[in-house]
Amino acid sequence: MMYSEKVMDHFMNPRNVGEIENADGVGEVGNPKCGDIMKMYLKIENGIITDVKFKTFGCGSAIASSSMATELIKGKSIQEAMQITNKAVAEALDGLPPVKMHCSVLAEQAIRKALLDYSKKTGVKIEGLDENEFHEDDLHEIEVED
Amino acid sequence: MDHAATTPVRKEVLDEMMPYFSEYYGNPSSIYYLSNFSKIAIDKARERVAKTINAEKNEIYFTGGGTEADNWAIKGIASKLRDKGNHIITSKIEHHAILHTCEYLEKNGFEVTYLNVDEYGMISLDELERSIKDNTILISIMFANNEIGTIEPIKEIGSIARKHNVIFHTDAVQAVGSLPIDVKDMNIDLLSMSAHKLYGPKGVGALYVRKGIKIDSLIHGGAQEKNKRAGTENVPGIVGLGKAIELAYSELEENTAKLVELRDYMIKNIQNRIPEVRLNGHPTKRLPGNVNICFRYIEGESLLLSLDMYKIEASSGSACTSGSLDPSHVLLAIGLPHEIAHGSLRLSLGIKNTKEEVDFVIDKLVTIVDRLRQMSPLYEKNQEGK
Amino acid sequence: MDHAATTPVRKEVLDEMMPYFSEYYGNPSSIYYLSNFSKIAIDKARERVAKTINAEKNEIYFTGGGTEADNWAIKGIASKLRDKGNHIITSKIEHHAILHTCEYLEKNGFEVTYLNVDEYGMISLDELERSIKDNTILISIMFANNEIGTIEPIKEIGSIARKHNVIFHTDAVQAVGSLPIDVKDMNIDLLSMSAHKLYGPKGVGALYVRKGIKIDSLIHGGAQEKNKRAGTENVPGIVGLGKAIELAYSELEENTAKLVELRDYMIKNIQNRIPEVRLNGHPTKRLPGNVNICFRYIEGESLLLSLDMYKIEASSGSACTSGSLDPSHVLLAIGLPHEIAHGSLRLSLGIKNTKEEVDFVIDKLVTIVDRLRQMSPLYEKNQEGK
Ligand SMILES: Cc1ncc(COP(=O)(O)O)c(C=O)c1O
Ligand SMILES: Cc1ncc(COP(=O)(O)O)c(C=O)c1O
Ligand code: FES
Ligand code: FES
Repeated sequence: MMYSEKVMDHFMNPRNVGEIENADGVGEVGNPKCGDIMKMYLKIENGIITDVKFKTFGCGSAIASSSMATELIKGKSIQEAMQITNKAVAEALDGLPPVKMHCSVLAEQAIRKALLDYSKKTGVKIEGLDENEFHEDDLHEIEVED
Repeated sequence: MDHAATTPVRKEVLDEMMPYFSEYYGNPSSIYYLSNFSKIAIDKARERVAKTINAEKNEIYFTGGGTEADNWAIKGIASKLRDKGNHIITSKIEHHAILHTCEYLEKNGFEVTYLNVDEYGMISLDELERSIKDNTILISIMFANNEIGTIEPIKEIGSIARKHNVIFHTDAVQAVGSLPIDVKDMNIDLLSMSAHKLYGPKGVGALYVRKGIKIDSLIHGGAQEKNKRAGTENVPGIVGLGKAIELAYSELEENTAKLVELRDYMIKNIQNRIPEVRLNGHPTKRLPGNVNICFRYIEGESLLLSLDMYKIEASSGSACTSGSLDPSHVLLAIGLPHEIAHGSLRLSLGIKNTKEEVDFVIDKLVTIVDRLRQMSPLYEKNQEGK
Repeated sequence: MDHAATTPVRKEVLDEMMPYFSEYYGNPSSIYYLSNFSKIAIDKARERVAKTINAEKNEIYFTGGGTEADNWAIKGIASKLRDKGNHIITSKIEHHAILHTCEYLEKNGFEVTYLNVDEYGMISLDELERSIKDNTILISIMFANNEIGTIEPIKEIGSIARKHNVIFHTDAVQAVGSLPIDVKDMNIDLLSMSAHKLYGPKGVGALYVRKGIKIDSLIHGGAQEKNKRAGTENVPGIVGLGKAIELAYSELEENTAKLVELRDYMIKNIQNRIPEVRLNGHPTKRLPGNVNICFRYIEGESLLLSLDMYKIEASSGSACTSGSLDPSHVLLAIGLPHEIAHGSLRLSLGIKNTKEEVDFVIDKLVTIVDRLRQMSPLYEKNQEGK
C-alpha cells in the first residue's frame, strides 16, 4: 500500500490533535469489528465552527483523514461542514488506497456525529442529519474494486 | 528488522548462483555436455539440503517456494489417500498457505480439524491425539510460527502421528535456517522450506518427502524431479537454496546464541521502558530472532508507518494491515481481544543486526508509542479511569 | 542450437534483475518504504508483459514457470466449472504440462478429447468444432509446438471457442518472444508463457487471464497476485521476465527475418546434402528458429551425442532420449512410423546464431549421419534392396 505525501504529512504532523474542554459537540464513531475509533470535538459560535480537535485510534489513513477533516471544517459554517464527504477528505489527501477508503468514512461520520451532539445539546436543528444514520456495522461495507 | 518476512540474498549465495544464469544455462533435461553443469549443480544443492535435515538426497524435491511446498504436501496427500480417508488435522495458527489450502479441501469433501493453541501459541498433544480418527490421513503442524515465533513440540507430534500411522507434515518455512532439524529423529514425513527466509532467493523452496510416502503431484508435466514436480528447474534458485542452507547451518550455533541474546535484551528493555505492553508467544520456546509485542491503545499500521520514517522495517497483525477486517488469526487464536491484537508489532532480528540497532529501535519505539497514545481516544479514557 | 529447450539470460535482463536480490529485497507484501521498490518493479513487469500481448495489466498473473501456468489454467478452470461441465478439448501434440494435467483430470471424472493433427501438425478446425459438446468447458490448444515448430490457427480457434461460449486457453510458451500475439484480436481467454524460453530466467512465467474469466487457484495461501496465486513473489525473476519480453518484442521483426532466413537456409542445405531426410512440421507456418528433421536409418540419441562432441546442442524425439520406450508423441501424432521418428533431430536457432555456425553444423551433420548410417543394419539392408 502506498500513501501519498500528503497522507504521510498529515499522519506524521497531524493538525488539531487533542480535546476541547466543554466542547459544543462531541462525536465518537468506530468500527467495533476492526476496532478503529475516531473522536471529534467541536466549538461552535453563531453557526460557525471556530475550533475543532480530534483523537483517533486507527491506521495511518484514519489519522490522516481525521487531521484533514478538521482542517476542512475549521472556520466553516455548520451547513458547509455537512457537505464534507469522505470522498472530499480523500481527495484533499491526494487520494487513499482503495482498501483504505473506509477510514475516510470514519472522518465524515465523526463530523456528523459531533454535529448531531451539538444539535441535541442546543436544540438547533440541522438539515440532513438523522440519528439513525450511524450504523457502525456498515462502516466497512464499501465495495472496493480490485 | 523484518527478517521473518524475507531476507536479502547473501553475497556468498548470489556469487554461487551467478554462473547459472547466462553461462551454465543448459536445461537439466537435455543430454549434452552443457547441461551437465546444471544437473551437477542441482544434485549438489539437493545433497546440501538433505544433509542439513538428516534426509536422503532422493527425498528432497525442489519447488517454486514455501507456499507451493505447503500446497503440494496437503493436496498431494489428500488426493493420494482420498480413498483411505478424508480427515486432516492442523492448527489454528498455521500460515495461510496451509489454512487456505485446507479450506479449499473442505469445499471438496474433506473434513479438517483446526487444533486450538494455548496463550503461548502451543498446541496440546492431548487434543491432537484425541482428534485422530479412523479416517485421519494427515497431520500438518508448523515447526515454528511466523508471527509469534512459538516453536511447536514437533518430535512429540511426530511420535503421536507415527503411533497412529498417520502421515505428518510440518511447515518449517520459519524454522529451516534457524533451528536444528532432524527429520528421522523427529518422525517427520513431509517438510516444507523456502529459500528467501534464510538469505537465499525468492521463488524457490523444497519439500522433503520421506521415502515410502506416496504423494500425488501438484504440478504435472515433464519428468523433472523424478516425475514428481514438473517444470524446467530454476537452476540458479536451487543452487542458491543449497548454498544458503549450508551457510545457515554451518553458523547455526553462533548465530542462535547472538540472536537469542539480542532478542531477550530487546524484549526486556521494551517491557521496562514502555508501560502496558504484552509479549506474544512463548517466553523461551520461540524463534531466536522473534520479538512480538502488543502496545495497548494504539494501532499497528500507524506504528509501522512511524517506524518506517526511521527506516525501521517491521510487521503487525493489526486488522488495518491485514487488508481484511480482522486482526491476525494467530493473535486471535492465542486469545487476544481485537483491540489488543490491534496494537501488535513483530520485529524479527537478522544475523547482521547489532545491539546499537536494537537500542535505536527501542528509543524510537518509546517516542512513537507515546505520540500515538497521546492521539488515542482509548488511552485518554484509560488514564481518566485511573 | 537448442534454444527451444532453454536460453541463456541476456545481459540486459540480468543487469535489470540484479538489484532485486540483495539491495531492493523487500517483500512486496510489506508496507514499508523498502518494499516499494519490489512493488513498483513487479508493477512495471506486469505492464510490460500485458502491453506485449495486448492485455490489461490486471489480467497478468506471475507464476513459477510455464508448466505451473499450464497446470493452473487447466485445473483452475476445471475445478471452477466442474458443475457446468466436465469435457475438455485439447490436441495430441500438446506439451506434457498440458497432456499429463489432462490425464490427471481424466482420473478425476473429467472427459478429454485429444484432437488429431495432420501430417504438418495442424489441428482441424472442423474436428474441433464437431468435438464441442454441451458439457465442454475448455479448449486448450498450443500456440506453437515445441518439437516441430508448427503454429496452430489460434485466431480461428479463438473464434470457434467464442462462438460456442467455451473458454479458450493456449500454451504459448514457445510462441511468446517469437511470434506476434494479440489476445484481444485472437479471442484468447487464457495464455501461458515462460521466461526462460525468451532469454529470461528459469522458474518464472505468467498466466494471462482475461477479465471476467473465473478461475480457481492452484496455489493457495497469502493474498499475492490479487489473491489468485499465493506465495512470496520471485521479484528478480519477474523483473527478468518483464525485461526479456520487452526486448524480444522490440526486436521481433528484425530477429524473425534473420531467423527465418537462417532456418530455411539450414533446411534447404540439409535436404540438399543428406539423402533420405524428412522435414517435420509445417513448411511455412513454423516457429522462426525451428528445424526438425528425420534422418532415416539412424537413432536420435547417437546423433545428439555425436553433435555434442562438436559442442553442438540439439534435441531429439527418439525413444532412446525420451526416457520411455516410445518416441515423441508429437512425431507419432503427425503419422511418423516408430523407426522414422527414431531418427529425429531438432535444431532450434537463437538470435545470436550465425550463418557460419549453421554451415558448421551442416558440415558435421553430413559426416555424422554418414558415419551412423554406415553402422546401421537398416541402412545396409536398404542399400542392398536398391
Ligand atoms: C510448449 C511448452 N509448454 C510448456 C513448457 C513448460 O514450461 P517451463 O519449462 O517453464 O515449465 C515448455 C517448455 O519446456 C514448452 O515448450
Ligand atoms: C510459516 C510460513 N509458511 C509458509 C510461508 C510461505 O513461503 P513462501 O513465501 O516461500 O511462499 C511463509 C512465508 O511467507 C511462512 O512464514
Ligand atoms: S482505521 Fe483500520 S484500516 Fe484504517
Ligand atoms: S537403444 Fe538404448 S535406449 Fe534405445
